[in-house]
Amino acid sequence: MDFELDERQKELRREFEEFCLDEDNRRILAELADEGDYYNAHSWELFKKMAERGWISLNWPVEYGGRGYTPEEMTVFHETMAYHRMPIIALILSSLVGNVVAYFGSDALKAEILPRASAGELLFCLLYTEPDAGSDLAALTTRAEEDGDYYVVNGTKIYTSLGHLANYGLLAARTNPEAPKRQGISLFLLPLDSEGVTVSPIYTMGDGRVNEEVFTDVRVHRDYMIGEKDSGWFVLTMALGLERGSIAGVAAQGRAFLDGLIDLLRETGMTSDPVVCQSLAEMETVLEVSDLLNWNLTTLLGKGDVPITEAAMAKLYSSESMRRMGSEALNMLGFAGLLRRGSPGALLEGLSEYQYQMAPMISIGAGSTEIMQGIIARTGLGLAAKG
Amino acid sequence: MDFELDERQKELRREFEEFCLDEDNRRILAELADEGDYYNAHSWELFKKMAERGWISLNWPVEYGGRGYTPEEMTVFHETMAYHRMPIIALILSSLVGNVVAYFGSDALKAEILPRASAGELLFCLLYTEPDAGSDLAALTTRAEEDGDYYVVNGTKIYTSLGHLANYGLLAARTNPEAPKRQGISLFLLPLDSEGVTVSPIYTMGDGRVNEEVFTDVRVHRDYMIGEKDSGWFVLTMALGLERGSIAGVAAQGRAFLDGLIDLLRETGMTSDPVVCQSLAEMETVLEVSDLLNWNLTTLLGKGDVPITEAAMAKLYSSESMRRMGSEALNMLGFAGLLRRGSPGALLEGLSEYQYQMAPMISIGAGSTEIMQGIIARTGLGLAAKG
Amino acid sequence: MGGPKVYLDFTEEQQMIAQMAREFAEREIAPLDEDYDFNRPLTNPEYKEIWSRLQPAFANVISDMDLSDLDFIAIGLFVEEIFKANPSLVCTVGMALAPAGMIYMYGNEEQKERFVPPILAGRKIGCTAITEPDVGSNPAAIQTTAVREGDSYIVNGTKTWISNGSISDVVALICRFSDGDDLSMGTLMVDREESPYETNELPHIGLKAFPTSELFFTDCPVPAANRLGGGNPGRGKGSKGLSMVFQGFEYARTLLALGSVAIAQASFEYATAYAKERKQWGKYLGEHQLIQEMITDMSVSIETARFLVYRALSLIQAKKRCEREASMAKFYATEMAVEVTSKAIQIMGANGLSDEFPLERLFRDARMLTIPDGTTQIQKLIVARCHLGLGAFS
Amino acid sequence: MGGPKVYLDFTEEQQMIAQMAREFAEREIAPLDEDYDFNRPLTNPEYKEIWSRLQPAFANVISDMDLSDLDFIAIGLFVEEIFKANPSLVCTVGMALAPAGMIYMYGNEEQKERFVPPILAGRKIGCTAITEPDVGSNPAAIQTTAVREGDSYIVNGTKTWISNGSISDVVALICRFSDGDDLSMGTLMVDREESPYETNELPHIGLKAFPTSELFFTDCPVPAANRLGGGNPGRGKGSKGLSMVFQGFEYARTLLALGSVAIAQASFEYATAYAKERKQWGKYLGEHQLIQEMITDMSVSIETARFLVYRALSLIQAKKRCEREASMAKFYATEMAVEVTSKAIQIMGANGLSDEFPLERLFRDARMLTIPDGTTQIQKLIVARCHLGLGAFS
Repeated sequence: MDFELDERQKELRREFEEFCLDEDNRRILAELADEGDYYNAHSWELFKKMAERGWISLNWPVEYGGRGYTPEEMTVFHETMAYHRMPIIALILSSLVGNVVAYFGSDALKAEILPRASAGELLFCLLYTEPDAGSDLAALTTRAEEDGDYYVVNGTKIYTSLGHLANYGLLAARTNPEAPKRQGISLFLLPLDSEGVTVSPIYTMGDGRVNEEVFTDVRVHRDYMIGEKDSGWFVLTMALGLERGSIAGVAAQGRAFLDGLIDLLRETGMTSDPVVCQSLAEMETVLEVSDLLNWNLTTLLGKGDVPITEAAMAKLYSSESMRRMGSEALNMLGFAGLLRRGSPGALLEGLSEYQYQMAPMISIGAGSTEIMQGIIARTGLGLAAKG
Repeated sequence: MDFELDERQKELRREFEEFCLDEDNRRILAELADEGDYYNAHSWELFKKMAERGWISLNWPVEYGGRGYTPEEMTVFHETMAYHRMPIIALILSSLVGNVVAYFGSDALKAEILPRASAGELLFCLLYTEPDAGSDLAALTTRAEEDGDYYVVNGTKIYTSLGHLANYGLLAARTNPEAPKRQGISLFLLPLDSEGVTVSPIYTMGDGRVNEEVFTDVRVHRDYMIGEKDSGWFVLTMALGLERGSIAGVAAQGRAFLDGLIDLLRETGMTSDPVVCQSLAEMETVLEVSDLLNWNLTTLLGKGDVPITEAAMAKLYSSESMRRMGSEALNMLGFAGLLRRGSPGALLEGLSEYQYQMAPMISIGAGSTEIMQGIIARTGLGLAAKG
Repeated sequence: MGGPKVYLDFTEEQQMIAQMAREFAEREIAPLDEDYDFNRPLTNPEYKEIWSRLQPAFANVISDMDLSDLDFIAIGLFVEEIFKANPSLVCTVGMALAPAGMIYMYGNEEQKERFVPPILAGRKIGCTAITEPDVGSNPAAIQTTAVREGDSYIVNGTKTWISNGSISDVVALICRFSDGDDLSMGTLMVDREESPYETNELPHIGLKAFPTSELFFTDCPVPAANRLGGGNPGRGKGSKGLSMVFQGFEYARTLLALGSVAIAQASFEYATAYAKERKQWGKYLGEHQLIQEMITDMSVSIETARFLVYRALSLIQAKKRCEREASMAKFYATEMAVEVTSKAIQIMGANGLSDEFPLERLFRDARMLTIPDGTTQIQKLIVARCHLGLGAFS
Repeated sequence: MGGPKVYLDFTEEQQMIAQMAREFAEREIAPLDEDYDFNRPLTNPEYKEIWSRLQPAFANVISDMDLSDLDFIAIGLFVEEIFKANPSLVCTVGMALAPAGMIYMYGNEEQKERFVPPILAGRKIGCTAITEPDVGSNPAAIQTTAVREGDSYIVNGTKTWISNGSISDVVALICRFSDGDDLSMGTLMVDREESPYETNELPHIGLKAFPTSELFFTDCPVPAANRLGGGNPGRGKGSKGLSMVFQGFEYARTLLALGSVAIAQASFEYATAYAKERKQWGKYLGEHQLIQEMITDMSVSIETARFLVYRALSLIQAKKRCEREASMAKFYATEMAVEVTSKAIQIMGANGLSDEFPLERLFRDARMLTIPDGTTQIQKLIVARCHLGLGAFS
C-alpha cells in the first residue's frame, strides 16, 4: 500500500503547477474563460507553450519523440492541469491520435503526422458518433468504399469537439457492410481539408461548440488508413483505453471547485450552518472516493493491466459526483450562484453556473453513465448482456 | 375540487376513532404489541368486536349483509384503523374473501361462508405465492386435477399471512396445464382442515410469522371453486382490485409514526436543529403526497374507474416513503432508536425499531416496487412489456 | 391524517380551459420561436411587439373564462399549458402583468384607472421589486426608503434579482415609508417616465429571455398618490403592506411550483416520444428496462408534484392561508423538475445536450425556479416550522 | 488534489492472510450456526464454549501473521473475511478481547500479567465502558467517578450501550478519578468477581447475538492497582486517558466501517448468486436490466467504501492521525451497507424478508453500525470541521 506521491511525481507536479500559475498563462486563461466555453476551449498560445515543453507526446513511445511517461505520471499531469482549468482538450486529442498513429499508422503517415503533432502544429478530432448511432458505435453507418488506392467516404458524424479547428479527424467508417457489425469497421486519419467535407456548428449547454461533419464522396488515400482494413473495432478499443488516464481530471476539477466554494462560504460565514457542513462533508467524501478510484485505476494501468471495469467505475462515480456537487452548490448559493461569468455579482468567476451545466456533459460524454453501468455488469460481474 | 371530509365521513371517522381510543381496546392492543408482531398481528377479541359493529362486511353487497360502503368511506376506515395501529389484517382478508365469494361463489359456498365470515367466526388466508413463482403469479405450478366432483390439489404455497390460524384459504391452482400460463388457473376456497394440508411457520423480519402450506393429494369439492374453471386469473385481478383501498393505511401509519416522532424530538429539544427540521419537512411532504395519491385513487374508485396505474403509484410511493422515514428517524434517534419494544430506554414504544423493519415488508408485499414500476410503465405510459 | 384532501377532479369547464390553453400555446406561442431569439433577455420593444401579437388571442381565451368568480384552478391549468410552450416568455408576461393584479386588489379607483389598462394592454411593462442586496427575500428587513416631501415621496435604495427590471416601465416597489408618524412598510407604484431609475441586467443560467436585473433609486421623486392601500396616512401602523407581501409569496411560490411541473412535463413528453421513436442496441429505447424505469420515476414525480400544486391552488381558491402547502409545493416541485429534466437529458444522451433539441434549455430553466422566493432549504424550514408550531429560524 | 493516495494493492502475504481467514470462517465459524442460536444475546457460558472451540484454530491462523510488526491492512483483511461469516459473533469476540489490547498498550507489567492471558484465553470476557446515559459518546463529559480510599477506588456511576456488558467478567471503565490532586480522566480495570456490578440487557434491532447492556456501579470498590497508565499519581493532569480514547475512536470507527463493508459484501454475494440462479418472467433475474442496475450500484458502493476503509487503515499503519479519514469511512460505509442490504432484499423479494435466508439479518445488522461511535450526522460534521479547520460543533 502506497499513499504519497513519490519524489519524481512531486517534482513533476511542481513543474506542471508552475506553468499553470504563471501570470501570463493565467491571463490567457481568463481571456479564454470570458469567451464562455471552458469545456471545449482551445488556446493556440497555451497549446504551443505546452508543445514546447513536450507535453503533447508525454506518453508516446520514445522512438517517436515521446517521453514514455508512466500512467502515474500522466495522472499527475491531468490532475494538475484540470485543477487549474487549463484547456487541454486539444492536447488530449493530439496525444491520443499520435499514439494511435505511432502504434498502427503507416510509415508515411507517421512521418507526416508525428513531428508536427508533437510540435503543436496540428489539431485533431474524433469522428466516431453518428446521428443515428449514438452510444452504440457498432451501429455506425458512415461508408468508406474502396476505389483503387483510395477510399470514398460518405456519411455524417456529430458532436465532434474541435471539429471546426482540426486538421485531421480520426474517422471510424464501415468498409465491409456484409461483415458482422463490429468486424466491418476501419479507421482513417482523414485530412479535413479534403474536398467534400462540410463542417457546421452545434451549440451545447454552456454555449460550448461541437460540430457536425458531413462527408460527400470524400476521397482518402489508403495510406491514411490506421491498422488493417476492417480491424477498426480493435484499434478503437485500444484508443478508448488511452483516454482512461484523463478521467482523473474530472475529480481534480471538482476539487478546485470545492476549494473555491469553501473559501466563498467561509467568507460569508455560511460554514457555521450545520446543513451546509453536512453537505460539504458529502462533497468532500465523494471527491475523495473519486481520487481513490482514479489512483487505483492508474496503478492498474501502470502494471500493464487492462482495467476496463475499474475505468468504468471511476468514470461513472466521478461524473455522478460532479452532478451532485454542482446541484448542492447551487442550493447553497442562492440566486447569485445562477449568474453567468461576467454578470455583476456572479460567484466563483461564474463557475457555479458553469459547473452545474458541465455535469450532464461529463456524465454523457465519452460513454454515458448507463453505458458504464453496462460495462461493470458484464465485465466486472459476469452478468448477461443488457437486454 | 374537494378538500374536506364531508359530514358523513367525519361522523364515521369519529365512530372508528372512538373504537380505537376505547381504553379496553388500547389495553388489548398494548398486550398484542408486547408479543412483538404488529404486521401480521391478530386478536380474536378485537376481531369479534369489529365484527359486531359490522366492519367485516362494510363494503360487501347489501344483499349479503354488507353495508355497501363507498370507497371514500372505506378509506376513512383504513386510515383511522392504521393510524391507531389496530390489527386488521384478519378483517381485510375476511372482507376480501367475503366479497369474492359474494360475487363469484356457488350458492352453497355463499351460505356456508358469508354469515359466519361477517360474524367474525372465520379466518381466511390467500394461497397465491409459490417458492418458485414469487411475484410472477402466472408461473404458479400448484396443480388441481379433476377427479369426479372433486379436485386433487398438490403443491406448495409460501409467505401466507394468518395461514396457521385460517379456516379457509383462497387458493390459486393450475387446472389446465396445456393452456397458456394465465388461462389455466382456477380459484378455490380450500378448507384448511382438509386431509393432506401441512402448515409450517416462516419467520420474517420483525419476528412476524407467515407460513408455508404443503398440499399432498388434498381433495376439494367442486362447490369450493370460485368462478368458472380456468377463469382464476380474472377473479384474481378483481380480488387484487378490492385490496387497493387499504393502501391508504400505509400513509396513515406513517403519519402516526411522524406525529409520535415529532413529540419525542420536541421533548428532547432536537427540533431546534436545522438538520432535523429539514428532514422532518421532507417526511411531512412525502406523507402529504401519499395522502393525495390515496385520495385520488379513492375518488377514482368511487367513480367506478379501474385505476390500476394510480393504485400502483400510490403503493409505490407510500412504501418508498416509509422506507425513507424509517431510515431518517433512526439517524435522528441514535442508539435508543434501535431498541426493541420492552427494552429499557426504547423509544416510541419500540416503534422506531419496528418501523424500519416494516418498510421493506411493505415495499415487497402485495406487489414489489419493481412490479409497480412495471405496471406504471405498461398501463400508464404505454411502454412495452418489461424485458 | 385528517388534513385537507384534494383530488385532481377537474370540472369539464376547467378541462376545456386547459384545452383552449393548449391550442393557444400551439397556435400563438410556439411560432414566436421563429421570429425572436429567446436565448437572451427580451428588450422592451420586443416584449411590446410580442404582447401586441398575443394579446388579442389571449383576450379571446380569457373572455371565455368567467373572471367574475376567479377560478385559481382554471388559471393553474391555463398557466401550466402555456408555460410548457415557452417558460421564459410566460414568466416575462406574468411578471409584467403582476402589478396590475396588485393594484386591482389594493389600489384606489384613481390608481386602477391610471395603471391597470396600460399594463394589461402591454403599453407599460410592469415589475415587482422586493429583494435587496443585503436582505434577501425577507420583506421585514427591507431598507429602501420613501420619505415624504410635500406631495411626493423621495425614494432611495437598491433592489436586486428583479424580474423584468431592466425592461420595466413601472415598478411595484416594496419599501419602508417615512411619512410623519407613519413608518410602515408598503408598496409604491413608480412610473419610470415621471420617476427615472437605473437598471442593470444580470445574465443567468436559464430562462434566458426573462430579464433579471438590479434597480437603483437615487433621490427618485414619486407622487404620493402612487402609494397603494395607504388608507388614512398616519394611521397605517398595522398596514396591509406586509401581509400583502406574504400572501403574495404563497401565490408566487405556488406559481413557481406550477411552472416547474410544466417544465418537467414538457421534458417528460419530449423524452418519452423520443424513447418510443429512437432505436439503440437493436430495439426502441423505450423497450429497455433502464429507460422505462427512468420514465416511470419521472411520471410519478411529476404527478405527485402536480397534486401538491393544485392542492395549494385549491386553498387559495377557498381564500385560506396556505403557507405550509405553498412551501411544500415549491420545494418539492422545483427539485422534482431539476431531477426530471436531468433524467430526460440522460435518456436522450448527447442529443439532450445539444441546443437543437429543447431539453438542455428546459434543464437550465428548471434550475432557475429552485431559488427565487426562498430556496429549497428555506421552504423546508417553513414547512417544519408550520408543523412544529415553532420558529425554525429563531 | 494532492491528498494522500492509496490503492488496493495488497501484498501477497496480505492476500494469503485473507485466504486463510476465508477458510477459517468457512471451517470454524459457519458450522457454529447449527449449535447456537445467534438470534438472541449470547450468554457468558456460551461465549466461553464458542471461544474455546475457535481459539486453537484462531491461534493457528494468528501465529502465521507476523505480530511483531502489526500489519493493520492484514488485520483488516482478516476481520473483513470473518465478519462476513457472522457479524454478531465477530463483534462479540472483538469487544471481548479489546481490553487486552488496551492493557497491552497502556498497562504496567503486573496488569498485563493479571489481565491479558485470561482475556485472550477466553476465561474472562472483556468489555469497554465509555458511554453514559446523559453524556452520549463525548468522553470529556463523563460523570462516573472513582474516588480514592486507601488502596482502592470507590466507583459510582451508570454506563449504557455497553457492548458485551451483560456477559462481561472484566470492564475497561473510562471514568473520572478523584485521587488527591489528581482529577484526571482515565481507565480502570474492573474485575466483576472482586468488584461486583449490575447489568441489564438492551434488546435491539440487529447483531442480536452481540449483547448491549447497561452497567450500574454503586459504591463499587476496585483495587487502585487496576488503574491503567496512571504513571505517578498526583502528576497525571495531562494523562493519556483522553487521547487514548480519541485514538481508539479512530480505529473503532474504521473497524465499524470495515464491518459494514463485510456485511454489504456478504449480502451482495448472496443476492448476486441468487440472481444468477433464479428465474422470473421467463429469464434469470440477473438478465433483467433493473436487477443488473441494482447489482452494479451495489458493487460500486461496496468497492468505494472499501477504498475509504483501507485508506484509513493504511494511515493507522503509518502511525498517523486519521480523524477525518476514519469519520469519512464510517459514515460512507455504514450508510452504504444500509442501502446495499436493502437492495439485496429487494432483489430477492419475499425471500429477502424470510429468516430462512440470511438477508433480513444482514439488513438489520447493517443498521446497527450507523449509530455507535457517532452517528452519520456527527461524522459529517467532523469531516467538515477537519476540512474547514473550524469547529462545526461550536
